[in-house]
Order: sequence, then structure tokens, then C-alpha cells
Amino acid sequence: MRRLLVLVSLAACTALTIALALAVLVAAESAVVSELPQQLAASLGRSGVEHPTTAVLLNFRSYDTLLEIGVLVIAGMSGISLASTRSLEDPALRSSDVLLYALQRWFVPLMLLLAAYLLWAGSHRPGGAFQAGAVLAATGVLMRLGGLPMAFIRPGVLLRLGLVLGFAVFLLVAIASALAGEAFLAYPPGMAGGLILAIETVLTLSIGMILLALFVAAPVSAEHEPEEGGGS
Amino acid sequence: MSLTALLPILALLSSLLAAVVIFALPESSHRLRTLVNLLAAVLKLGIVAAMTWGVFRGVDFSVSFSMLPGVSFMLRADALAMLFAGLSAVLWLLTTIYAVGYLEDSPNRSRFFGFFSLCVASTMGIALAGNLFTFFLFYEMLTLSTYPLVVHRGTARALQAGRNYIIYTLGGGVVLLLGIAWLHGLAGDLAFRETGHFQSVDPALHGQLTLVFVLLVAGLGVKAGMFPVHGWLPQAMVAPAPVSALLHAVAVVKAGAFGIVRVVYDIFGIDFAYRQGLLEPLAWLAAFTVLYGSLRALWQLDLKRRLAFSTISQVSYIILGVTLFGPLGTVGGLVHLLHQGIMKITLFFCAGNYAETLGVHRVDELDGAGARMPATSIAFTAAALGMIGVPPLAGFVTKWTLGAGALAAQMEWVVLVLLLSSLLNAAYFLPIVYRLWFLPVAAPWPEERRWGRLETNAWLFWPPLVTMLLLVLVGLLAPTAFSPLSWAQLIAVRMYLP
Amino acid sequence: MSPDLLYALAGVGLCGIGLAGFLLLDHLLRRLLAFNLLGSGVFLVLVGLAQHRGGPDPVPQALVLTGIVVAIAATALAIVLIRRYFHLTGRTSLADAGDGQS
Amino acid sequence: MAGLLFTPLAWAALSLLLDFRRGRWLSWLGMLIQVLVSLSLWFAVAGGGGFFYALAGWEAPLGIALRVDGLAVSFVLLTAAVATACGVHAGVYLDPGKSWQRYFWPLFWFLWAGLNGVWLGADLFNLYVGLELISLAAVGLVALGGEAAALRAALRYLFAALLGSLAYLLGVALLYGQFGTLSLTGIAGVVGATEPAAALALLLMLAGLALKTALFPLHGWLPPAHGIAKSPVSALLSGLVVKASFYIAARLWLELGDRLGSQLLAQGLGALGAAAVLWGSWRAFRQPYLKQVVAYSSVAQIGYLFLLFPLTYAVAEPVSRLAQQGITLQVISHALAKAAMFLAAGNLILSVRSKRVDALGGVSHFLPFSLFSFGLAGVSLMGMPPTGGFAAKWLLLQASLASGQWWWIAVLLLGGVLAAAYVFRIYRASFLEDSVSDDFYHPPKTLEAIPMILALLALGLGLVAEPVLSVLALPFEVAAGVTAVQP
Repeated sequence: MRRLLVLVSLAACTALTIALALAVLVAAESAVVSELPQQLAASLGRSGVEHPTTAVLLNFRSYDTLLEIGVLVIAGMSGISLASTRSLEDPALRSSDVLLYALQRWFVPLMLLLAAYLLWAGSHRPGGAFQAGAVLAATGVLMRLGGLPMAFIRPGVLLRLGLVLGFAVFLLVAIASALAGEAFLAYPPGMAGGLILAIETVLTLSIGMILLALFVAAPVSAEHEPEEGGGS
Repeated sequence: MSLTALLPILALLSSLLAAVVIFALPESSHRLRTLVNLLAAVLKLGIVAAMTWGVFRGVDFSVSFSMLPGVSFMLRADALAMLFAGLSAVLWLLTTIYAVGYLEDSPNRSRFFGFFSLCVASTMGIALAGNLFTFFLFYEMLTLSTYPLVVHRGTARALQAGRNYIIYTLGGGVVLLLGIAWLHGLAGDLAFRETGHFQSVDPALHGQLTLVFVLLVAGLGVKAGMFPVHGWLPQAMVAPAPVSALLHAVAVVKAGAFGIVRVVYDIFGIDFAYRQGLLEPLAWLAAFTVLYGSLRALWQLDLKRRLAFSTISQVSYIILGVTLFGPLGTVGGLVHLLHQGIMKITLFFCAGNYAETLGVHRVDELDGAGARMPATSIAFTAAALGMIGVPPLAGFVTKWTLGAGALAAQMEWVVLVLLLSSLLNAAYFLPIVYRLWFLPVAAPWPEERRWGRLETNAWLFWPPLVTMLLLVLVGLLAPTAFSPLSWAQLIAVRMYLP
Repeated sequence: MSPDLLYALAGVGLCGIGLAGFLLLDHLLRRLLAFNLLGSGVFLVLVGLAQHRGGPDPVPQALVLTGIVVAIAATALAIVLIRRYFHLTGRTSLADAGDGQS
Repeated sequence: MAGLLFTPLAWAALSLLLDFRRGRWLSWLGMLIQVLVSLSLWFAVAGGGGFFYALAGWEAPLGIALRVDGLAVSFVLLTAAVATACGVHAGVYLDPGKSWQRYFWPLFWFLWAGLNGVWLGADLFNLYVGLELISLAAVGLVALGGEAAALRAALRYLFAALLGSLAYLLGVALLYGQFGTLSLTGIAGVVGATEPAAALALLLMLAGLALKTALFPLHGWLPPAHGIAKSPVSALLSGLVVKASFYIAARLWLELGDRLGSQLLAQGLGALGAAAVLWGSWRAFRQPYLKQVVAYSSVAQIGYLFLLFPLTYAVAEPVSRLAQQGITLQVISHALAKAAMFLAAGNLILSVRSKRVDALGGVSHFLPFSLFSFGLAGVSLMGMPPTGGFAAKWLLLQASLASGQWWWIAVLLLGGVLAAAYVFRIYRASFLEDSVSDDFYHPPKTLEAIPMILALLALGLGLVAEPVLSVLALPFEVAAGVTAVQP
């Protein structure tokens, strides 16, 4: 029975793959010309950044990015909602490797610098808040493995503030622009570049913090909640 | 909003709002609840009386608004509506009084009276519905609001009865809905009209319309307790006596019968139904149910079950009257709708009194009860004689008119059915009457309770006497201007003379 | 056939593998990896197909970036849930113990 | 105007900084504001017609536009009503002593924001992000508290949701690859009659969305997740969340289905919906736990929604309109009734301190109010008049009759009977008076009032269906004044 199920699933997957491949070929053949690239090129000058991908992410389709950061915040807080403070002090999770400790002193400042560079580079070449935030988080992971104390990552108001900071600033800009009479998320003329940089900076911090918090969130909580209405 | 539009709504709201207030009152505030109940019942009676007077003078009470694309919610008071509305308004008042006494010191009264009021609101809606859609709306509301009443006692038997009740009636509701939706697809939103809608209709539709007719009658037949879908009715007897009284005399079974009257006359039109040959099979079925119910009643020892089978038989008289083509048959059927209600509610009140006062539930325990409870027993006797058709009581008027209608429609076999059924009625009612008055008390009463001066609780004492008075009066005064008979004639005239 | 189309077809292949893994594997982490594989396949199709049409196109690149972040968020949340689930029950799969009622 | 609909995101960010009790006050204030804003937006659209709202000042296809039409704002309003009810209920129902409950409010607000985003979305990729926002917030809510059973349900839910989203995204990738735009109206404008690749894309998207909507036989994840979550959460999930993915599927179908769909696909989806109605109801009837009954009932009720596909494919315009109206009413009435039912079920569980159906004996005597709400909601699910459920059923019956697809009539009628079976099973259990237990807990009045209000709304919907539907059918036009200003 089980084998049959496996075979059927494999056959279905293969069939789907073939159909998909054919569809890709057909779609590539019968592609319709769209004026999107021209529009994009024409509007790039007004977006406040030079790199088109960053322009799409933080200006043309900034709404997507706002929601995307929301998704990250959700994941982050769901993660810490399952964690407990105690686990952070768990010595079993701490490495005491001498070499790691020594390397860390070199790597941490270097990685922080790299993160800053990536953030700055985002406006005119590949790079940006997410890449910088990921490097920041990696730095944090390294520090944590090396046993450096990081009090701010404990579930507490500071952590929550950190989680939500980037999102909140982004949203604040969005709502402020809506209240100022522009459309929601529409940056005031001339301020786009500066605002995008500011948003990206706080986003970097928050993304780093969220990813780190998710790494740290450990599943130890002895507290047990009785289900609704008690035992069944 | 003008008064003519307001009155039908008020008639509905009087019991709907009462239900809401009663649900909101705490369980312990019995006095206030009784007050609300009685006030609402009296108010409703007043409104219905005013509307009846208006309808008699030709005022058109109607209100409608669009509920769904192509479907409107419509209340309209015509003469037929007032017949049913009047019956339920009068009997609701009496039953409320009775129920207050009957449920004294029992739990869950808030729930009981709340659903009781909802039930009456649904009945009023059924009476005043101006089209099939609105009728269906209240018809289903009635199903739902009676369920808690049937299972009120919360015993395993009551729940079982409730389950069967709901299976039968919801099943019937589904068939009815199918019929209504189909008809709507064929002909659109049809308001009830005295002469029906299909005097001249494309013959290509005849086949479908016949099917729709069968669906509608089958769906309504469930509540009317027609054979072979009557099974829920005897079981539902586990409900408290006032519920049985209301179920049998006014609400549930009458809703089914009333629906059939509406469908035959006001949707299809009696002409169409007659020409399509739809009446004849229905007549046979109704006649069979009349005899079947009476025969089954003969063997029941439980008093309420015997009354239940009697109801199955009696309600089919109404349908039999409908199937007799001609004004006389119509009058007979319609007037029985009312007469049967008054007689049957009297019988159930009395049965409830025996159960509450003496603890008697079975026919063979009733020996000599006439001496202990003379007033109740007189009422019971009068109603039983009425059922049998002894002149000049209500039942006689019905049976006489029906017989005349059968002859007019050249369906002589129906007269035979009527005679046979009367004999059977006598066979299952007279022994009870005999036991009440002529046999000595055989054993001590199973569970006797005493209330001061009267033979039973005052709340229980008066309602059967009032209904007894009514059933004598409607028989004696049948030829006068405001009797149910004259009213039914008024309706029939409007149906046959467009 | 342009190299971009090749990317898209490779993405299709990854989708097939990922889907098969997702359906057939019981171990929660493996299923999660299969999901990531599937996600990568979808992103490749998105970029490759669009690129084949009119050269480098920043819109799908931005979409994929957003998609990656969403996928990472989902993956991270899933890992936290899986770790805690494992911690509490010692199980690594959802294979059944009752119908979810405690 | 439409910008104010994003304030749920602001409430989410703010409430994350507060603890449960303070978050509750903030959220209650927020709900009040949201309801008022949703109402005024609804009236604005009802008065002036729908419009496109370009976000960030960039018109589609370069930017993302919101489609603010009668249907969307009605769902925004519905969300405001149901979410507010669940939020107020949750504020009283949840135990503020537990440290993790503080995360309820931000998750709740993110969920709300995601729902609004989906109702108003007109951009295929943005809808994907919105769906993920909803899914992750919903999973977070199910997992909150972190019990093993809840985690298990949450993981199943998460995997199903992720797979569904990726299938949808794959379809989006194919469509973008061929048409070079993400705007649904843009694609609908250029798609031809025979487009095999686009047809496969539509199929993938519908399959993914069906998984997220828990269409039979892909419904396995729903009952554990909805059954195990706290009652206010279950109410949100069953009432609103599953509708979001269906809404997208319906919009895709109505825009593209006539060219990319086929009779086979339409009838097949309808058949799966029919199977869901029958199987879900039957399973609901057999469940030993109260909330599982309600959860399986959702599986059944979702089945009706998929009758949209056969009843709008290759039929006359008026028939299609009837079906669309019927489905819309079904979505609204099910959202109201199911939320009422879950909240009432939560009260009943609190009251008898057990989740089993057979523990309800005698409760009718102590808790008539919550039981009554449960019953009224059940009446709507059964499709009895005059509820919204009945209005929906009636319109679908008429659409089936008019299109000659009489086989759906049987499903509609039988589904009602089966719903009656599982609802009356609960009544029956609660009317039984032979239990000895007299030890019932009385929940606070607020908890009892909320499900009643929702149930009454579901009931009243049937009476005012006509005016509601007329707003849904409002003309859609791009009003000159509201289009965005270019920066």
C-alpha cells in the first residue's frame, strides 16, 4: 500500500514536472511584449535610488516590502513567544573553543563593516537592507556561539522594540505620507533618497535582530497551559 | 408607514418581541413573565380582531419588501389568513393561561415560554404570509421553534421523539423547498391569489407543474400528518400537554393543512388542479388517512396517543374538503380547520387536567373521574360528542357541509367515508365518556393533587370550559353572520367567483 | 535555447524534486528542506522565464528577493516549531498518534 | 482613505510593545477605529462607486494598485465586524496571566492587515505576500502557548499553507513569464482563448488556493488546527482566514476562467466541493469533541463555495450573477455564523469544563444564552430561512435550476439536512436532563453577548440580502480625484 502510494506520488510529480517544462517552453515562445521595462526605465530617475532592483523593492513596490517585513516580524515574535528566558543561559549551547574565540575578535568588526557596506551599496548596485541584515544576524550567531553576552536578545521590551523598529519606521513614513495628502507610501518629492536610506538602515537592524532571535529562540518552557475547559 | 401595513407587522411582532423579552428575563421572575405572556396574547387578539373587521369591510392589509433578487417578503391579510390568524390568536391566549398553570413549579420555564411565543409568532407568520416564499420562511421557523418544546422534559423518550419529529419535518421542509424553488424557477415570485395563477398556462409546462404540485403537497403533508408520513405525531405526545394542545389544534398540523389549502387554491387554482386530475388521488389519500387514523386510535390505551391518532384522522378532513371540487367542499374543509382546532384543544386540555390532577394517563384509569372532576369531564364529553358529529355541535356542522360538498362534486364515496369515520369516532370516544360517568372508581388515583375549592388549579380549570363554550357556540350560531361557517363561505365565494 | 530558459527549466526540475520530497518524506526537517528546494525552483522559474523574455528584468529580481525573505521567515518559524515539538514529544514526524486531540 | 486600512499594521506594531492587558485596551480602541473607518469606506464606495488606488504613487503595472470595489469593501467591513467580535471576546476569554498571551494582539492585528490586503489586492504577487502574512500569523496564533498537540496542528497547517502558496507563486511565475505583468486586470486584458501555459498556471494557482482553503480531499490540516486553537482564534480562522484564499481563487476564475478554464475543471471543482459538503458533514456528525464538530462543519460549508466554478462557467450572464451573489452571501453568512458558533462553543466548553459533546448534558438549563447563539448560528449553517445561509442556498438553487445543472440541487438540499443532523446532535446532547452534574461555570456576560450578536447578524443577513447584494454589484470606475499624484 505504502509502495503504491510512493509510486503514484512519484509518477504524479514526474508528470507535473514534464507538463511544467512544456508550459515554460510554450510561455517562452508565446511571450507577450509588455511596456513594463520601459516604464521602469523612465521612472527610475524619480525613484531616489540608482539601482533598479532597490527602486522596485523600496519605491515602486514598497508595499510588498512592507508586508514582507511584517511577515518577518510575525515569524520573529512567534519564535520568541515559544521561547523562555532561561534557555539563553543554557551552557550546553555555548562553545568554548579557543580558536573560535580568537577568530571572533577579528571577524565581528569585519562583518559589521561588511554589513554597513552592503547597506550603503544597495542604492546603486546589488546589496541592500536584507543582505546587510543577514550579515548582521550571522555576526550575532557567531557571537552567540562564541559565548559573548548579548543581553538585548533576551525576550523583553528591548528585544521587542528591536524587532519592530524597522517595520515601525517604514510604516510611519508610509502613514505620514498618506496623511500629508500623498498616496500611502508615496515619498514626498526630493526626499525619496534620504528616506529610503533611513528606512533601509533601521530595517537592517531589525532584520538582523529577528533572524538572530529566531536562532536563539530555544524550545525550553516547562510551563504548561491547561486546555480550554480543563482535561477532556 | 400606514396603519394597513403596520397591523400585520404588529401582529407578528407582538409574540416575537414577547419571546425576546421572555428569553431576556431571568428564570426566577415568574410573575413578570406571566404578565408579559398574557399582555402579548391579549394585544395580539386585539390586533387580529381589528384586522378581521377590516378585512370584512374590504380593507387590504399588506406589506412587502424585496428580500432577495426576485423574491419578496410579503405579509398580506386576506379572509383565509384571518381564519387561521383568528384561530391561533384565540387559542394562544387560552393555551398560555393553561401553560402557566401546567408548568407551575417546573424547571426551564424561561426557555419554554420563549420558544412557545416564537412558535406562535411563526404560526401568525404562516397565516399572514402573502406568498409561498414567506410561507416557507415561517413554516421552517415553526419547525425549529417547536423542537425545544417537544424535547422540553429532556428525558431519553422525549429526545427520541424530538429526533423523529425533526427528521420528519426537516425532510418535509427539504421537499417543500425543492418544490418552491422549482416553481419559482418556472413562474417567478407568486403571491397568493384567491383564484390561483395557472388558469391559462402553457400546456408544455403541465408536466413540470404536476411534479411541483406533488412535491409541495408531499412536503406539507408531513406536518399535516398525512399517511404515510404521520409517524412523528403520536411520538411527539411526550411533550407537555399545552404543547400537544397547541401542536395539534393550531400550530404544526394546521400549518401543513393550511399550506395545502394555500397551494391548491391560491397558487395553482382549484380549476387547474381539478382539470389536471390532481385532486382525485389526493382525495383518496386523505380519505384513507381519515379511516386509518380512526382505526389506529381504537387500539390506543394511552389517552394522549388516542387523541393523537384522532388528530391524524381529523386533519385529513380538511384536506378531503379541499379536494372536493365546488364551494361546499371548500367551506367544509375550511370550517373544519377552525372547528377541529377548538374541539381538539379542549380534549388536550382535559387530558392534561386528568394527568396533572389525578396522575391519570391511560384510558382504563379514568373510571369514575366524572364525579371527581365534573367540569373537566363535561368539557371532555362535549368535545368528544362534537368530534363524533352530534348535532348541533361544531363537528356536526363540518361533517354535514362536507357531505353536501361531496354530493355536489359527485364523489358519493366520500359520504360513505364520512359515515364510517363517524362510527369509528364514536367507537373510540364513547367508551371513554362511559368510563368517566358510568363506571365506579376502580382504584385510587395514581397521583392526586388538590388545589383549594376548584377541582383543579384555576389556571387549568377555566381554559377547557371556555373552549367548550366556543365549540357549542360555533355549532349553534353557525348560520349567523360572524360564525366561522359564514366566514368560510365568504372565502369560498372569493375563490370560485373571480 | 537561451541560458535563461535553461535556468527556468532547471527550476522546473527543482520543483519536481522538491514536490516529491515534500510529499514523500516524513521527517519534519527533510520536508522543510524539500519546501526550500521547491521554493528555489519557483524563484528560478520566475527569474529565468522573465529574463528570457526581455533581458535582465529588475522586477522579478525584486520579487524573488521578497519571496526569499518570506521563505526564510517561514522556514525559521517552522524550525522553531519543529524544535519545540521535538523537545516536547521526542518525535521528528507528524505521523499519527490520534487525531490531534490531547 | 484606503490608506487608513493599513492602520492594523500600526496597531500590530504598537501592541507588540505592550503586555496583554494594555494591549487589550489599545486593541479595543483600534477595533473601534477600524470599524468606523471600514464603515465610512463602505459608504463612500456605496455612494461613489469603486476605484483603483495606486500605492506609493505608482500606477500598475509598475506599482501596486488596490482594487477598491463594492465586493472588496463589503469584505473589509465583514472582516472588521467578525474580527472585532473575536477580539473583544478574546480580550475577556484569554488568560492574561500567561506570558505568551501578549503576542496575541500583534498577531491578531497582522492577521487583520493581511486579510484587508487580500480583499483589496489586485496584484498577483502582492496577493502572495498577503497570503503568507495571513498564514504565518494564523500559524503563530494556533501555536501560541506551545503545547505539543497545538504545535503538531500548527506544523501541519504551516506545511499545507506553504505548499499552497508556492503552487500559487509558480502559477504567478508562469503568467509573468508570458505576459510580463502582475496586475490581474492587465493579464485579463491580453490573455487569449487557447493558452496552454496560462491554463496550467491557472490550474496550479487554483490547486494551491484550494489546498489553503481546505477543499476536500486537501482538508486534512483544517480540523486539527481549528479544533485545537483557542476559541476566538478558531473563530477568526474558520470565519475569515480560509475565505481569503478562496476569494483570490474566485477573482482569478471570474477574470480568467472563461478563457483558461474548461468544463471539466469547473465540474471537477464543483464535484470536490460537493464531496466536501457530504464528507465534512458526515465527519462532523461523528466527532466526539465539540470544536471538532464545528471544524468539520467548516470543511462542509467551504464545499458550497466551490459550486461557484461550475455555476459560472459557460452559463448565461444572469445565471452567473445569481451564482456569484449566492456564493458571496454564503461567504458572509458563514463567516458570521461560524464565528458565532466557535465563540459560543468556547463558552460552552468553559462552562462544562470539558471539550466532549456528551459532557453537555443539562447545560441547556444553565447556559441557555450561549446555547441559543450556537443554535441560531446552526440555523444559518443548515440554510433555514430567514438566515443568510438560506438566502445563499436559495440563490444557488435558482442558479442550478436555471443552468440545468440539477445535480447540484441534490447537494444543496442534502447538505442542509446533514448540517441539521450535526447541529441537532449538539442540541440533543444539551437537552438531556439525566446528568447529575450541577457544577457549571457561568462565563461573563460579554462572552455570552458576542456570539449572540454575530448569530443575529447572520440571521438578519437573509432579510436584508437584497440591499447588501446591490452594494456588491456597484459599478466600478476609476474616479478622477482619487488616483494617485505622481511624486
